[in-house]
Amino acid sequence: MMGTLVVDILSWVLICAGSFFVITGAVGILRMPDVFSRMHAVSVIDTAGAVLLVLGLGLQAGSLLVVFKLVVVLGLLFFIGPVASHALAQAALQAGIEPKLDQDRRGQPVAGEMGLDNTANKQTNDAGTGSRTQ
Amino acid sequence: MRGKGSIGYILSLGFTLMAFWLAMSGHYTPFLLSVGVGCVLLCVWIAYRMHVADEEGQPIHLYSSAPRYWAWLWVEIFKSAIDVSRRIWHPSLPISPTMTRVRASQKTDVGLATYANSITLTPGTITTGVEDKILTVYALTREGADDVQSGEMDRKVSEFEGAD
Amino acid sequence: MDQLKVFVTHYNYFITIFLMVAGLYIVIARGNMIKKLIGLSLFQTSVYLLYLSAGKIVGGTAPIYDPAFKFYSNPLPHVLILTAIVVGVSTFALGLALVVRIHEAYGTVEEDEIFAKDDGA
Amino acid sequence: MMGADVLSAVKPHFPILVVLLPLLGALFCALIQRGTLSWLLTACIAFVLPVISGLMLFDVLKTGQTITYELGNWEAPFGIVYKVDGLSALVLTLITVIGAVIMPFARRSVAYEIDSHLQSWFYTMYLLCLAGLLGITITGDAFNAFVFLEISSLSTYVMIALGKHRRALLASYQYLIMGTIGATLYVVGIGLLYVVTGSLNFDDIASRLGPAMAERSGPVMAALGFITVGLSLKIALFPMHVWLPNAYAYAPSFATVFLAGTATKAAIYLLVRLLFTVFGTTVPFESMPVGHVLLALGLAGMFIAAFAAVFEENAKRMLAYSSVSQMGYIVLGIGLANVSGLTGALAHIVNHAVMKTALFLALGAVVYRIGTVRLGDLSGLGRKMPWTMVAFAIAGMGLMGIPGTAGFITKWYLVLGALEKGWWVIVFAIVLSSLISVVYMGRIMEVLWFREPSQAAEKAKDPPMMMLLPLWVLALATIYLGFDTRLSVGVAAPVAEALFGGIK
Amino acid sequence: MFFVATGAVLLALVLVVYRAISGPTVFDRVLAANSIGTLAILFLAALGFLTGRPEWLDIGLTYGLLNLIGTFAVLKFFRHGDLAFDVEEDGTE
Amino acid sequence: MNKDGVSGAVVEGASVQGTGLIKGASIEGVPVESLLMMVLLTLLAVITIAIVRQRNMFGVVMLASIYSFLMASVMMVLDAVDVAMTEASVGAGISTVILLATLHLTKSVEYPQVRGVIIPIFVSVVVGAALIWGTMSLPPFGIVDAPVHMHTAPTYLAASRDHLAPPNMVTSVLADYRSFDTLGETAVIFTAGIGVLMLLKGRRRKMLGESEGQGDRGGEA
Amino acid sequence: MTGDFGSPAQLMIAALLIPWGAAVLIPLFHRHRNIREFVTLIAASGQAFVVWSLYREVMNTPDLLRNGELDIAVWQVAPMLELAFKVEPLGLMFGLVASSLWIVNSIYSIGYMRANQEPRQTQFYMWFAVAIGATMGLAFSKNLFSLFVFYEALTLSTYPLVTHKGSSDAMKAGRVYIGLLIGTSMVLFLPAIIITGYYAGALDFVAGGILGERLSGPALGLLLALFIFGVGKAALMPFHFWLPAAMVAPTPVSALLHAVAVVKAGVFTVVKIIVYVFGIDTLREAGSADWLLWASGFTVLAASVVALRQDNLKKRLAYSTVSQLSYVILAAAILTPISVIGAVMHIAGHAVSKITLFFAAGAIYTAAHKTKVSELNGIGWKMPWTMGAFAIGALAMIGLPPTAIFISKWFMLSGSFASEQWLPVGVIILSTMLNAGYFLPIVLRAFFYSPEGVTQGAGSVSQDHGEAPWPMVLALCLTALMTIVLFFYPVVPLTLARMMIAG
Amino acid sequence: MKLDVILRVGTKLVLPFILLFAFYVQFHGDYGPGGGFQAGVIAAGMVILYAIIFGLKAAQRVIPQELVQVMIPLGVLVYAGTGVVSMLLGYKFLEYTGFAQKFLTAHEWGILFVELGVFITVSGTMSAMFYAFVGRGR
Ligand code: NA
Ligand code: NA
Repeated sequence: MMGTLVVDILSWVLICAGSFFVITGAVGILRMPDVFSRMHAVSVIDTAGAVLLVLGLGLQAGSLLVVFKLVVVLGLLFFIGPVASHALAQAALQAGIEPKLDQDRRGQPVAGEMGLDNTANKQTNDAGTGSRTQ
Repeated sequence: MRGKGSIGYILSLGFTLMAFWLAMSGHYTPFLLSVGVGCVLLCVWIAYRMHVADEEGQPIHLYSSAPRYWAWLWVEIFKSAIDVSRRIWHPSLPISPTMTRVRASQKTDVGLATYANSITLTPGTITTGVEDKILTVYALTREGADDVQSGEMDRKVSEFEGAD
Repeated sequence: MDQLKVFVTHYNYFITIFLMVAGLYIVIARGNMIKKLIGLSLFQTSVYLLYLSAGKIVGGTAPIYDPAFKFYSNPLPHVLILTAIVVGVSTFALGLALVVRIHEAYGTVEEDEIFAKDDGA
Repeated sequence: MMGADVLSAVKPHFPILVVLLPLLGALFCALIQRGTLSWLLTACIAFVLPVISGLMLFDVLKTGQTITYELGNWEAPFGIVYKVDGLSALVLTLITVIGAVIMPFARRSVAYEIDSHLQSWFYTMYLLCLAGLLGITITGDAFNAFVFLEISSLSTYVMIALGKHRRALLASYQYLIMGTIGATLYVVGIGLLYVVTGSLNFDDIASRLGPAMAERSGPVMAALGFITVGLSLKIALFPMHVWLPNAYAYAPSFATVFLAGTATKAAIYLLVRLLFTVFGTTVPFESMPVGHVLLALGLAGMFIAAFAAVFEENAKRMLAYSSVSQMGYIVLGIGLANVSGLTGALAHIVNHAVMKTALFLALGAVVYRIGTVRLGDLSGLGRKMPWTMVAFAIAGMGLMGIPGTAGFITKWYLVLGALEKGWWVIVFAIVLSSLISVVYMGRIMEVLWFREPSQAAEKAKDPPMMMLLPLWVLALATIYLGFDTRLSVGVAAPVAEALFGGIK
Repeated sequence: MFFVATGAVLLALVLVVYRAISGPTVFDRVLAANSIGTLAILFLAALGFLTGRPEWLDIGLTYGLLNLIGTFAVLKFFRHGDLAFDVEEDGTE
Repeated sequence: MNKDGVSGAVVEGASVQGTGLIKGASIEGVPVESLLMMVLLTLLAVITIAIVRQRNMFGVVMLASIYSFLMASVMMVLDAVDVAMTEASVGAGISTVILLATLHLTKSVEYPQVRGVIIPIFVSVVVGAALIWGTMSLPPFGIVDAPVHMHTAPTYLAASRDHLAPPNMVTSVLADYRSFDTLGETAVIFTAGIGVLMLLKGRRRKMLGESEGQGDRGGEA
Repeated sequence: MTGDFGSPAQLMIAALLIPWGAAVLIPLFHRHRNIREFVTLIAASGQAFVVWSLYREVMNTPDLLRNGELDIAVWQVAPMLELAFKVEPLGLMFGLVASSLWIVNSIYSIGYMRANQEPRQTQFYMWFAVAIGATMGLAFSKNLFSLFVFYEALTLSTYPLVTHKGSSDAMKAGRVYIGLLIGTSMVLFLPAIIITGYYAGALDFVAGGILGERLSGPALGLLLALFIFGVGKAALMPFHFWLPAAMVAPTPVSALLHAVAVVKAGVFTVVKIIVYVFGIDTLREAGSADWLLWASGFTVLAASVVALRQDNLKKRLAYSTVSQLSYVILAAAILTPISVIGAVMHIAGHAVSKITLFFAAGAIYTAAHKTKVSELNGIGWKMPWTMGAFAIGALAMIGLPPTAIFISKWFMLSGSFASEQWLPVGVIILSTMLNAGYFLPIVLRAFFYSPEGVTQGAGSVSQDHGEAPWPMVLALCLTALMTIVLFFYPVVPLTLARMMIAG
Repeated sequence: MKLDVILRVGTKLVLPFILLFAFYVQFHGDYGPGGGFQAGVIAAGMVILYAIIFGLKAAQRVIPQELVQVMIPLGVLVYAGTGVVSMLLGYKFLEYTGFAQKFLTAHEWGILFVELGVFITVSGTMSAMFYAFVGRGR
């Protein structure tokens, strides 16, 4: 009895949190200024929203079969999410759409394996007009 | 790179597939079990023909170090998710989109893919391109870009990849 | 209140009709042959809704027997619509193949341009 | 002894075999991939089918009882049931006979017009179309009819698209659009009927329609409307005929030959089946003005399409427009809503199929010889291809409705039907439109027979025996059916009476 | 609680559909389509629990898989136009 | 098959409808299922309008794929699980892929604004009006004692319940009771498959009428 | 009972089949024109012989027509639609005329076609045989359906003959010909038949008619109008213009149209319908045929007036035919037994006399290449036989003794007087004067005018041409002779006409 | 780098599972949603995905054109053949009762066969269509 109550409460929490992230992501998709920034909102749904929601549901599943299927669904979402975002971003860039950037650091030397001198990068704030080397 | 996989990869694939079948099925009659075995064999054979049963398709060497890496990644993801959510709901939408490039230190393609996907999975950053181990990353905020450039994730992935 | 009830209980049918009309409108009003085929698909899709709505029992469940459930929606419309979907996609694919060939033969898929090239035949 | 045993074992399966054989044939043709071999297989099947359907027709007429076949042995409203009564046996026999008669023509015509690597598949499509049309005709299930309608339609689109001229593609596309709309409207109608009766079986719907109509007449009437309009599209009833002329004109000759005689007929059959068996004449002809609408559209089609035929320069298109016009007769007969009219309509299904197939066969032979059917190129062909063209002339006279040919019989019954109603205007309309058919057929005859051979026709000669044979069989049948009407009116009249008797 | 989940997903769906319609670029629509795919999967999962038959998650999997194929097709379409583009065949990349 | 017995059993419970699975869930007397569906249907209609208005073909493809997802969700709400699976796989998968391939082959991305709208709207409105007239007196959505549920469905249910057929009634109806329909359906796919191969396989050949002076009637057969 | 050459029924079957047999045989001898024409002649002679034998049988045993022995039902096509034949007096008379003239016309054709080197002669003879076959079927039809079948067959088989020349003029004429004949028959005749079938319940020809009281006066009149105008071959105005148009055809064809078969089939059908479908008594009592007197009277006079103005000889003859045909209709419309006898007589008389005139016109064309009346000055002396025969024909047209038409006009007038109908009397008198007005000048020109444009003396003129080839002259003399014989010996048509009236 | 590493690695991981999932859908149609058609589409989806990522030629090496072409009629043949066999067993067309002693078992076998037929045709057709569309013009 106690166990189910705890599980129920946990489910409620997870589902509410998941719902929050899902709606947040959707709002983000609406509010963000361009397609690239919207992708970030999408990933909120794909990751946090989906995971929490599915976990919440999984606690109520009652059978291992359903739990496993939920896991598979989650795995699939995890797989699709980044690949699709990556694909989309690439496609958009390919089609000549440029993100509205606050800062473009692509023209700068690539940070090496040690990942240093990000302070230097902060100084050059050329707002996306930097020449692209390709 | 696309050579046919060794027997180990094939066995691994077969077992994974069989497990998948058993977990999905829910009906364990002799008939469905034998059908399952048959189907798995067929899948393995086709996978073999497709050259997908190799170290890329079946990264068995990574299975041991995966849990630790994933646990770390989860925390990252949630931290970022909360950050991005905060910005979404903030009335002034405080974002500062930034494009940057980082070098990946992974040795294999699987490792590289893991790194790139981990970046993308984390809300607030997206890998938009991979060229000769240099990833182009698009971040929602400058801070996000800084985080990527700090190279922590790169190290974690390399550890994950390199752990035997 | 009664009218609201009729509205609610027939909402499916209204949407069905809307989809059908919209599909038909695309077919008639658009000259792009691909778009026409999409309109045709919409038109067909509306039928799915008509059948499935009729087969649904509110409070019922999917027609897969389980001793825990008593009310099942009617499986027959589902079967019919499976067939209809198959027919739809077959027609669609064939139509697109035709469009590809038409493009090869006429250099365009705009009906008006094609008619112009063929002096109205 | 053995033969009799086999026959008695096979006989109960006749209804399914009619559809199954062409379907299996199509599968094997798709696997064989050899044109001539496929033709042989197709021909064998095509010649078995009329035997089967003929035996069924004979049985039905002799015993006066319907043959039923429960597929999967599931009884009527639960499963799909095949049902052969006089009407379906008549149309089945017609389609199978046409399908068989034209087979000798197919080999060379297809070999000439279709790329060699596609020929086997072409026969696949032909057999599928045949199976589809037969399936429509034999089934007792409204939705099953839709499925087979689509089989026949899709294969038809493909066959049309294989014409050599690029307009064939366009024609196919247009037919695809209109045909799909028609089929979908039909499905909507069937769906509405299903919603109010809970059944898909023709007879079962009919028996449950009364109470349903009393409770909710709106859906029933809407269903009637949608089914009628939907099938009218497939029938190519004016003004929903626009797909037909190009489709017939630019399809490969063999496809045109086959379609002209059979495709619209199966759709007509379905319309008759629904209007009379399912809706039971009261709803369509008394509660709703379906009869009048059909009458009006039939009349309009008879005239407008015939006029279009008069001014047509492409012989195939001319005949295609003529088909639209002739469909008008059939629909008019249905719209008259009496036994004579329906008898005329049903008889014309047979008669028109015979005559139009013969005409298109002749044009197919022309294509085979000179590669064109432009009216200007046909000049003087009568003397260059006398055997072809005499047969053409005979069938053409049938189309005009000259007494002594099949076409006259139809008009006789249609006019009687109109007289029974006291509709004099329609009497004269029928008569006047036959006059227009005289004009356009006369035009083409004049070109064929009374002009000097054109450049294209200069070297033409009669096609090989194999191609002439079907043509002459049908041309003679045109005359034969003008005198011996046991096969047309003899079957159609009792069928029409039964269809009307069903409600009294 | 399942209703909350379903409702939330539905609300999100409404918002994303708005994005799908308003665009403005085709990529916004692709993005929206992708999200709708994800949301549809979540919706199915929640709905399954709501109606007491959670075991039909297979459908969600089907959604996911075909959505993936669709997305890849879109990517390929934009990168090369040709869906069957093969590097080894063309060697232009 | 004793159909009456079974249908009686179902009708008996007619009074308890709405208390089935979503326990007591209804808002202002509208069951939750209906509510969900109305939202989804409205979205469907909105997407449809967008498809009508969209002139960029690629956008249309994406909207069509969204449409499929929504439609599949509606189907789920309508308890048509098999259909939903099919619609998702066909609508979002195969159709999209083939459409994209066609777009590539025809280079058709943006099409011009064309044609008058009076006749299309007229035709559409007539069809719509006829349908509305026809459907107004249809049985209300979702009731248990509609004719559809009284006639054949109870038999199918009884067979599954009595272990004469597999639990999935859709499967038993599809592949057993009406398996002949499904054979026909398979034949339709077969037809379309061979048809597409006939049209597209092999090299492109020049057709009659393609030469210079297009529109000439020379050589037509 | 069996005659010398078979039973009457066998004779009847032979009469129906011989022409078709010829039509099959003729093309087989495509390359041997002598054999081909021999076949034609043999068939024509055989045909005439058979029909005359039949006549003899009928005369020997008049009951033959009533006992059903000459009543062959070939095939029941559908209820009411039966392909059936029956010999009755009117049909027998028409059969006699057509088969007899086939011989003469064949002889003439041989001369004409060879002399003018016409193309496609095999086709000509074949279609001619088919036309005769159709005519025989029409003559012996037992009911309206059979009659209509052969009526249309006749139209179709004569179309290739009318357009024989293949020139654009011929094609145009052919179009008018077939358009008008098929058109009227389809639009008016056929509906009339169907209406008759619908009201009478049968289509058989029965003495006294089959319609009886089933239709009221005006309706009866309307139906009669459908029939009369529907039978376009009777050339009642305004559906007459196919006849002048068809003049482009070779002369033997014109002869066929005007004398042997086509127009005769028209008036034959009209008489048959009036007598056997409506019934004279029924029509008279209902008063439904009064309009027909006016219509036919108008045609008689109007066509004569038009004929007066024609310079082209064949055109003038054509309009004369239009006028003469309406005599037959007029006679029938008087609706007395005696006038109907006149109608029957007129069919026979006009046949032989008009064929004479056409033969003569063809002979002139062949020998002198002249087509216009104004060119005929003095031709009588170069072609005495031809122009002599022409003169006899002209006399017949005017209705003077000793020619057959005198007798028919006499019967017509008697009928009008007896029933006190003065309109036909006036028409007949006036038209006789008009006839004289356009035929006598030709005869006068031929014999009494001197040739124009020829400066040499009368003696030298005769050198440029003489008579046409002998078969043609033979034929036209024979027909001229018949014209006179029918005056002195009208017993055959007369007997048959009386038998018809007697029922 | 010839292929985008992210796509390639991801696809390799997921391909065998797609196919197995298709088989799962195929053989569990009696108990849940799915059946020959859905499974066929998913299986074809695998082929399409492979072709999209690795190119048409690679796909046709694994699943040859000839194979899919034969599968199109073959599936219908299996389906219709089931009916023919039932006829030969003395039952009506597509009456499965003769396939086993028990009614349910017999019909389950029948359903299995016909669904298999559907799967073969659908997967063959969808793959063949994809090949045909993307192979056009090359
Ligand atoms: Na991300
Ligand atoms: Na299933």
